[in-house]
Amino acid sequence: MIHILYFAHLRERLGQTEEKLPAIHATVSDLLVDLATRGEPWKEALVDNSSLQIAVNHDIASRETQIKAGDEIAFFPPVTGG
Amino acid sequence: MIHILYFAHLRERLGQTEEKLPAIHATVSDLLVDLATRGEPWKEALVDNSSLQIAVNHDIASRETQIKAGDEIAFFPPVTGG
Amino acid sequence: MKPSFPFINIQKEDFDLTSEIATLRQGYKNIGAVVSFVGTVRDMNEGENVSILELEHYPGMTEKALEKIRLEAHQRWKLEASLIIHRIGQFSPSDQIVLVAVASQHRENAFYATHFIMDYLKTNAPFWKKETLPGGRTRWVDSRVSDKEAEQRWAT
Amino acid sequence: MKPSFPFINIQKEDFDLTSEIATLRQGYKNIGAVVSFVGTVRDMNEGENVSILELEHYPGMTEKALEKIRLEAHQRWKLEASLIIHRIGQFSPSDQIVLVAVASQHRENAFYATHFIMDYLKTNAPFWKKETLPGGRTRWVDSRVSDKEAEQRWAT
Repeated sequence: MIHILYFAHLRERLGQTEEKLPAIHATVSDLLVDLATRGEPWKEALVDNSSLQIAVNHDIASRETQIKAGDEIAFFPPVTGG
Repeated sequence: MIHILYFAHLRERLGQTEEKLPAIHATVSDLLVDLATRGEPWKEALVDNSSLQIAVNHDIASRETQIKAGDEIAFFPPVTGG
Repeated sequence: MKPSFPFINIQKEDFDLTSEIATLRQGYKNIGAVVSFVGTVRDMNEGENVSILELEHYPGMTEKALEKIRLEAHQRWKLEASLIIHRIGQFSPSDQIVLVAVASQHRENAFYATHFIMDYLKTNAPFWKKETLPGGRTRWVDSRVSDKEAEQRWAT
Repeated sequence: MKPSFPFINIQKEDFDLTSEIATLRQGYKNIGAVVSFVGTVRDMNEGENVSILELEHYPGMTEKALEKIRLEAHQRWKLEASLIIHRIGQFSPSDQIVLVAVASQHRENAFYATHFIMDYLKTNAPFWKKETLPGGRTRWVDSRVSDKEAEQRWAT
């Protein structure tokens, strides 16, 4: 399984805080394409979104990052703390 | 009269904190030359001293600054606060 | 529980500048300079009044991201000690949000390091701000181009 | 007696960072950033142990010089408030000597202004330091070329 987290306005847009999915995706990109098949707002928020931020196991990652079972994958907007 | 102040190691070198003198000098330079006639360590500390700092009435001044009766003239080494 | 990163604190509670700096300096007699930055809630943003500011973060990643920034500062400049405190939860105007404090022998290093840590924190630490505006409307704060530019000035 | 420069304090007494910053921020709701610098006594200088540090100043000129530097900072950057406290008298290692604190809407201005004020204070405010070394020897601290260079980087 992989563990997926959503933060800030992505969390609100998608109405989802976290979920677990089978570990069947090779990369973050594969996972995103799969999630986008849920239709809107998933497609817009995750695929058609050039400012989407990605972390894999607490490190900043990209669409090309490889993922495997047990990984924690997070999606969020650009950060605004401080 | 003019009021002359000495600070930090100048004060210690000259053994003098302050003094009042008649206002008979046109510029700081004239005053310094006059003070140097007291001999050493006055000459060395005030005339042969390229790092001498001068203030007239609380503003940084130079040897060329004109002085007049009532002025407060201070001599000190480069500052080291903070 | 002992925190894994003792110089990073993510907390709901407020912090006291004097006691945090005292803790930071404890045991060091060769510190000549302590620079600190405190970020506070402004009552206006983008021309609108802000009554409540909410701060969300990504637990686990936040601590790791902040520690990475802190250690990067210690690699770039000669520093004695540093700490980062970032609050989360709900805030009102003029509440304290974040503290970055850096102690060094000479002032220049502490100035640069504190500024660097803040600029990197702004663009690399997973925190998000949500504002409540007049009438109860809420909005997520947009990231600023100026923050990205500020970060990029430190590129090596 | 009301001081002529309310944001400049030359004092023997120690200061408390938290309460000084609270005073500085009082009444401002649009402050987003507070940068502060605290200068402290190091137990070593130029390779020698320092047990006592004495600070002498030029009363009257000091306040005027510091106020001039403070106002120059307000002219160069958009700031909300600032203060300078400089202690005089006898100090031991790790004692606080000086506080510069600047509050602004955005962090960059406060960072630059605080750094600027310190660099100018170091070369323009009439304070002098005298150190007591092992065995009771004393020496006046020499001005540093690096301080003059630091000041000159701000030349317009």
